[in-house]
Amino acid sequence: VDLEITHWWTSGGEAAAVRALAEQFEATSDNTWVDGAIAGSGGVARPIIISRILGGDPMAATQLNHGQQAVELIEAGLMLDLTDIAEAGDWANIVNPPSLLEACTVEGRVYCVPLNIHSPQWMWTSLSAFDAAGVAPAQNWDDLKAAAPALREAGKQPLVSGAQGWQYANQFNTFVSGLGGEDLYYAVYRDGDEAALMGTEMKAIWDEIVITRDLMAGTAIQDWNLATAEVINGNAAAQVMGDWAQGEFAVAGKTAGSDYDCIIGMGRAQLIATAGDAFYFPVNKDEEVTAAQKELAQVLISPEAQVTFNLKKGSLPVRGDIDMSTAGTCMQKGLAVLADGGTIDSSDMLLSPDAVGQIQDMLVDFYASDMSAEDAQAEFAKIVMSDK
Amino acid sequence: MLDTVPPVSSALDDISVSIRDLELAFGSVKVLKDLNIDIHKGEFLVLLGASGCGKSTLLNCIAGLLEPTGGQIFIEGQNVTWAEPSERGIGMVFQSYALYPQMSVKSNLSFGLKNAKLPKDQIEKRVARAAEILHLGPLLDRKPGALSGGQRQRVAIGRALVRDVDVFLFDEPLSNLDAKLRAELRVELKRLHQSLANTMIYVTHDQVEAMTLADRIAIMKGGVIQQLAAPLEIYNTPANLYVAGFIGAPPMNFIQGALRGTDFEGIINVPMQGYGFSAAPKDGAVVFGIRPEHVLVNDAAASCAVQTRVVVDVVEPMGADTLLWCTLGGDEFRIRLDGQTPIRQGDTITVGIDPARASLFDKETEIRL
Amino acid sequence: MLDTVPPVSSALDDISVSIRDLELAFGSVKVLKDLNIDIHKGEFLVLLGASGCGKSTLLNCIAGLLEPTGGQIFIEGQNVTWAEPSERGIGMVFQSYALYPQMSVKSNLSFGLKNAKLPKDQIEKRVARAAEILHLGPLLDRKPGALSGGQRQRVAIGRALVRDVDVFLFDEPLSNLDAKLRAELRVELKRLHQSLANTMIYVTHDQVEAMTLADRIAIMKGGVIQQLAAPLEIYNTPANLYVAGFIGAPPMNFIQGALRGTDFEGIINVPMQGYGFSAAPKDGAVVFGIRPEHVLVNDAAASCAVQTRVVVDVVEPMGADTLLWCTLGGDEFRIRLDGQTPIRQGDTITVGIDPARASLFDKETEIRL
Amino acid sequence: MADLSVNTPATRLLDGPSGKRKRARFTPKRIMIYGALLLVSFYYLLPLWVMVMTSLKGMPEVRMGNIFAPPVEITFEPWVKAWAQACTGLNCDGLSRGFWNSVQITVPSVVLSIIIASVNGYALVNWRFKGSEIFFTILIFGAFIPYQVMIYPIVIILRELGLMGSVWGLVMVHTIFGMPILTLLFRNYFASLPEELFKAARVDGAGFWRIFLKVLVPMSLPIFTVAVILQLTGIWNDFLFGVIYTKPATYPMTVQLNNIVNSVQGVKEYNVNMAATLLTGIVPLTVYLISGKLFVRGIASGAVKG
Amino acid sequence: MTALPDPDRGAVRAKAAPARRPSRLLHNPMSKVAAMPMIATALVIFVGCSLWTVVHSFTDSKLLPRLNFVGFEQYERLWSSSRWITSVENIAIYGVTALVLSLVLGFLFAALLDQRIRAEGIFRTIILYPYALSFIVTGLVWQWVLNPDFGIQNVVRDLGFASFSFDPLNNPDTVMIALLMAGLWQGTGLVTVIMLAGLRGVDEDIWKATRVDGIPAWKTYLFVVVPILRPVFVTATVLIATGIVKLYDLVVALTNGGPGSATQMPALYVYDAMFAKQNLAQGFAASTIMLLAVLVLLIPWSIHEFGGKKRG
Ligand SMILES: Nc1ncnc2c1ncn2[C@@H]1O[C@H](COP(=O)(O)OP(=O)(O)OP(=O)(O)O)[C@@H](O)[C@H]1O
Ligand SMILES: Nc1ncnc2c1ncn2[C@@H]1O[C@H](COP(=O)(O)OP(=O)(O)OP(=O)(O)O)[C@@H](O)[C@H]1O
Ligand SMILES: [Mg+2]
Ligand SMILES: [Mg+2]
Repeated sequence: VDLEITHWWTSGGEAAAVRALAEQFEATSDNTWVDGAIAGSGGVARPIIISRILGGDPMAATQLNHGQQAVELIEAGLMLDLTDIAEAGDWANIVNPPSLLEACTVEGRVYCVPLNIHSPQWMWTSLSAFDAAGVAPAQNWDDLKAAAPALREAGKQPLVSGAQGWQYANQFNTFVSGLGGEDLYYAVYRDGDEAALMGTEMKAIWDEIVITRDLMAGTAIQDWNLATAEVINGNAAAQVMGDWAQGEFAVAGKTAGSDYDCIIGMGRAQLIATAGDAFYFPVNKDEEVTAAQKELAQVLISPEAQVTFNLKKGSLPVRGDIDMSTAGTCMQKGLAVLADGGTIDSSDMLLSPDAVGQIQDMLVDFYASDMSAEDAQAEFAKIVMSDK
Repeated sequence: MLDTVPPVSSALDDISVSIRDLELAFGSVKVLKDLNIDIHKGEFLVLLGASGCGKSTLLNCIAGLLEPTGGQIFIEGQNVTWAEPSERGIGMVFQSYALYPQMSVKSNLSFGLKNAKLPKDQIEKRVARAAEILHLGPLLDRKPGALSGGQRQRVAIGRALVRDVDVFLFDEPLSNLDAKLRAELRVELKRLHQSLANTMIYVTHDQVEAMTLADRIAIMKGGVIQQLAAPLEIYNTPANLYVAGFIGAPPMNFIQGALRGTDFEGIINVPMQGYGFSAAPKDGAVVFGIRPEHVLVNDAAASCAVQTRVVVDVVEPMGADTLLWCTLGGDEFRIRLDGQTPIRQGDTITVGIDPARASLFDKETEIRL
Repeated sequence: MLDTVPPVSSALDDISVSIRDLELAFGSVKVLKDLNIDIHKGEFLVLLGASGCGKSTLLNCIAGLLEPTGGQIFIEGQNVTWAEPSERGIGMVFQSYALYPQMSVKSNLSFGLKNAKLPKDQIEKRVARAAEILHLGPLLDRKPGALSGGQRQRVAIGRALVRDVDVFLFDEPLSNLDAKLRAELRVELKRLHQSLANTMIYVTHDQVEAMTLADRIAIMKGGVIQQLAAPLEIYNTPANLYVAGFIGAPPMNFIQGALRGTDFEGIINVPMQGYGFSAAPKDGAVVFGIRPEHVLVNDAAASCAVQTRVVVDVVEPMGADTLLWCTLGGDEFRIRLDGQTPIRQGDTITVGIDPARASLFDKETEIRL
Repeated sequence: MADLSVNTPATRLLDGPSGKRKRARFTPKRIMIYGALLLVSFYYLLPLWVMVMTSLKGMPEVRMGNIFAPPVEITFEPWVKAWAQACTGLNCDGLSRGFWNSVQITVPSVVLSIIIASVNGYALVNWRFKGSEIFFTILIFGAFIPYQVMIYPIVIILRELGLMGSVWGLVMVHTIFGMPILTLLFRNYFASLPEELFKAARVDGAGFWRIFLKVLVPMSLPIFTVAVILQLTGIWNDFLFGVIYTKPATYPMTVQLNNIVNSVQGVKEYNVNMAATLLTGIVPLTVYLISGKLFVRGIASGAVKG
Repeated sequence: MTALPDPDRGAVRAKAAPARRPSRLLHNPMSKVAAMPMIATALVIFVGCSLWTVVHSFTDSKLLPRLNFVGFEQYERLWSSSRWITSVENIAIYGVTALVLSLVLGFLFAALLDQRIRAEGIFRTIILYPYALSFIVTGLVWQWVLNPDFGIQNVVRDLGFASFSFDPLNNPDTVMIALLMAGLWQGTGLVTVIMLAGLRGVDEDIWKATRVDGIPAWKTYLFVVVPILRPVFVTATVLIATGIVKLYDLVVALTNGGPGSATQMPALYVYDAMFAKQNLAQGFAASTIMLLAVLVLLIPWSIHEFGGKKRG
């Protein structure tokens, strides 16, 4: 059976990872993987995916981010129930951290296959930039702040980011989890606790965010990978970006440790979010397709697929029982944190997409203006609280 | 004007087109009002009137291209008020010719017949006949774009002709042509009518066409027929002031005044003995009308009972005749002389008027006395 | 008229517009060929000719809107061959009026003056004068769209008038109007010319306009002037066959034949004793021409030297006169009678011809004998 | 016959200018006009120049250099890659697949939308019925509605019609969204044709369709040209509908283009992107180049008489 | 010639016509059948979908439309969103500038092309060809041309003007210029062609009249020709305005709303709300406002244009 699979993994590393999945799938069954890649990130792909599902002509499987995105589709009965194969495959025990499976579970039924873990809480630093400035490479946020004047002196940008809401938000979340720790993180994102949101701890974080605005001043970049390129070629010292940035370093032939470094949680709390990509299987009337869909689900979570896919993509696997010794330094760091249980839920899971969008908009405003820490804090608190 | 409507059944024997109480309004604007005309078989009726008086509208109603809001239309005894244009047995010729530009002359002629699903040989025969009558033979394969104005007009007539209908409708068919061609085609049309003997209804605002072509002329104004009569009758005894002023070029001279007994009194006084009053004359304000060509000048005026002197403002020599534009009592007074004259601008001339050729109208009702 | 070539200075004294050896070609098509005219101050010259003969082209050359390919143009003694239109001291009135549609009448009149940076009070004065002459007073604030055809035409004339120029150029200014309005405006134009005494050059293809308005008419054909003379001279003694056939409606009757001595021999034989030959008559093929209104009928024909009988095909009563369409020797023969006549279609009538009013043309050169 | 103009003076020329005015070939005014046009052309051609030049360069040269400079070493590699090799996800057949899909989508969409819009215009002008103008007004308002608003409701409508995902569903969508402007064009054009022609055909007994097909359509070439051009470029260039209402197997060329351009595999291959861009634009560009004058004439007859 | 008696005389005439007025609805049934697609589109798509949108803007629909009414909540949020307000400001700025510039430049180019120039066809094609390209293409090319490291800025710097700076894409203050450069590049051609067609339709005599009156060409264009071309301007304005209201593709392709929110547009906001934030109702509320704005702008105009006017 031909299975059409939509996703927006079109960059070099991503495409290679998908190819691995496809090969795996086609090798283990006599089904065909019909690739329906849509370039241009979830913003372009998501309406297409949803329209197709709503329009009664769905693809066989589709990438969707973990989180609340799919809940309504599930509630509307448009997604295939995978509970039987999940139970058969004992997913409840092999998926680590368990929150990933929980995100796929609605009212006790499993509707998606977690595929990997995105860990956005990374800071990538350019060793050559610090070298040029004559300071020791930063190991945490305070180092970076301290090195900033010297970096400026040497004509290096202390911190870069593409001027897009999601990049700002990603950086902000990293500050909350890294500087604030797990408790504050959950108090803010999960509980929407007013005391925490308006408290001094958050105020302190916002003060740091105001400093990032200064450190980032002077860049005019939109795309994250172009920002990463600045770090790669040593024009900028640091960028806060998810683990997918590692792919760019790899493509550029850089090695972790000698050319660049990767730091989790701004060098403080070693926490990584466990949001990731998952595959959903829209309900299909064709029995054969349904069977094939289930086969695909099993392949996706199989150890072989997990290893090859995640190695290629640079993300973390969703099961703890596999051998990832071939992974690079940075991924090893991530795996270690994962093994330590240093996981938090992604803010995307804790907030509605709507609130996520609003926070992004608000941060765009923040970076484009000279909004004060107090105002930003209040604004942010308002958005989060109204989402609860 | 028609006063009575003959009973339908018997009246229709000799009647080709009968229009009864016709009314048409565009929105709230009544364009045709309670119109009644009976047109005889083989008659050439001309609808004449100023622009916007409703001539085309009436013609379109007869053709079925506009839906009347009231009244009925009979053609050859059939009530066709709601019939499709093609089912009424009419052919129509338009001012702009309205030839189908992408079809050859032949296809233009046969289009209607093909629509009616006539057999091929029939179509051929009819087209050939129309081509012969209208001398279109050598043009049959040309497109309208490659024809002169007169030829196009003939094709347009041909298109009506092939349909072999009882009634021909013409909407100002000659007004796009130059003067010379117009005169020629006018005569051709007249000849055509004489040979075909169909009923023809012809709209124009050119009075020369109306006078020369018509068996009867219907003069319209504001959607109402003012007079329906033979051309010379209209010319000689116009039914009201409007008709009198409308027919004749240059128009009739009017002199305001009053009737006292049978005498007209105004800037000139005219005893109206020879005048054929339609009713016993009553005293009151009247308008005296005399056509420019019925005014006699100088020597010729000597024999006239009524004479006066006027100064010539403008002389218009036209070769075959000459127009004099004078002033009489502050109003323009026009005189038309045959041939060429030595009278010059600024001359003072004696003019004479023959009461028998004049017209008198009630000042208020504007109706001919 | 000038026959000799006086020196420049004096030659142009009485001349308003002088056109010398004018030539104009569009690409390889010569539209005007070696044209020469002198137009006197205050003269009303009409350019008359069939469509496409180059009338508008000539007028545009005079106005400076087209550049001649050869020759010169003088206006009021100035060589303006290369001058800008606005510097030539001309005003022009166009067939389509060419009013500035979104400006009020007043702005239409004053736009050119404002542009010439005339002082405000000057502009006011000139506009007021033009408005008075043309009775535009109440219309000054309207847009052209809210005017009738005749009013628009008057505004167009006004626009030329305010420019206070020596020469007015008119390009068929009346041809978009209906017959009645045309006649009225014609007279108004004539009066305007009489009161202003500017030079006027007027293009038309309507011979009635030409006859009535012109001091002299220039009849053009194919870019060449056929005859330039006073209207009645052209009417009575057309210089060639083309002019003879062009002027007069219905056109002159032509009879083919030969001249033997002073006698015309054809389907009828006419001794041409009273005829004013322009040169000693020579035997040869000629065309005999007689105007429809110079043909006498029945009783009136009795006194004529030449008589023949014809059958009437079509009778066209027009009120003031009547046209008879007959056949003589296979050709159409037209007769125009004054007033109304009892003659009917199919009657055989006696027609008489007065040789003194006829014209004779050489068959080959087509020139009047 | 010139000798007949006896009254005119004998041929002679006087002093002063005569004949054609001798002008400098380039007056300051002409120079300014051409200068302005050249400047404008420069601005308009610049992007095209950049596209063509870049598409003919190898990647190293692109990265080094001046985008406006012509290639030192011409290579057609990017064109080949854009057409047949560029990858999106697992599909590495470049634009070639999208081309035929685009043709298959564009042809029926253009034909159907023009048929419907021309019939609309014809009915609106010649067969008015109660309310016809109201529907037309709604259509014109519809031209202003942002497409995004319509995406979901139309998904639902297509689902109910069972057309979701098929080419015909997309054809329907294009027909619907092309309708306002096209109907306006056709309505204006038909209104400018003489009404008497329509009347003559009715007297000749032709019905609704015969009048349309035999009389009006043959004389409407200019406006049909305009409609074809507008629709062809509009539909060919469409991305939003093409991606939402079809499947990967039938994605039009623009979707492939988007995929190629937005799939950053390592480095952005600008030269391939430019080649892909040019390839996508070739069809509408060709249409414009060929139709030239007809387009202007058609616009004059359909659009100008608002 | 006398008419030959024809055996088929009257054959064209059909059966007896009805004596009574037929029903209006059944009159010319074909025309109504033919108009069905238009009626359906107008009612179902344009009216129906718009109403559907308006109704759902009062709900709390998230990913899927549902009828859980929440009053004006979405609108309150909409108008308290600084991004939306920025979008409205941006579209106002862009809309007015683009409309005015399109009309002015279009007319200017048309006037230039109307000067009896050689190679008019070539110039016309050059100005028109970008219209044949999609917005994706336009955005890509201009991104490329305006790229500070490769594009104009770099070239000018290489020429020796080292301090030259032209980087509109990354500067929130000037990014609108980039958007206009690309937008006008793409759209002015059509306006030019429309204007040119209009100019060609202006009565030759008007031109002659102004020459006789001695009016300079620029004044004639401004005071005489522009007023004559009013219908042309209306057509062009409608075309441009529909493009502006829907302005989406170009922004996405060129700036994606950035830098910051400097080129956020309502259509972008709608799209993001519906598909990225998955708050359909919010998107619907924003679309409703857009619809409302269009209506407010359009209704007076359409009454003015179509009201009372008959044929043509
Ligand atoms: N479709 C229409 N809607 C509204 N009014 C109309 C319509 N058609 C004609 N009229 C009006 O009806 C009146 C009569 O028009 P009609 O065309 O019959 O005049 P006409 O006598 O043929 O004039 P003309 O000699 O100019 O052709 C005019 O006042 C005109 O304005
Ligand atoms: N711009 C042009 N290019 C080429 N030929 C032209 C041009 N303008 C006019 N002509 C030709 O020149 C000849 C004379 O044209 P012109 O307009 O002067 O005629 P006209 O006497 O004014 O005719 P009408 O009575 O129809 O106005 C015609 O044969 C016409 O085809
Ligand atoms: Mg009429
Ligand atoms: Mg002319």
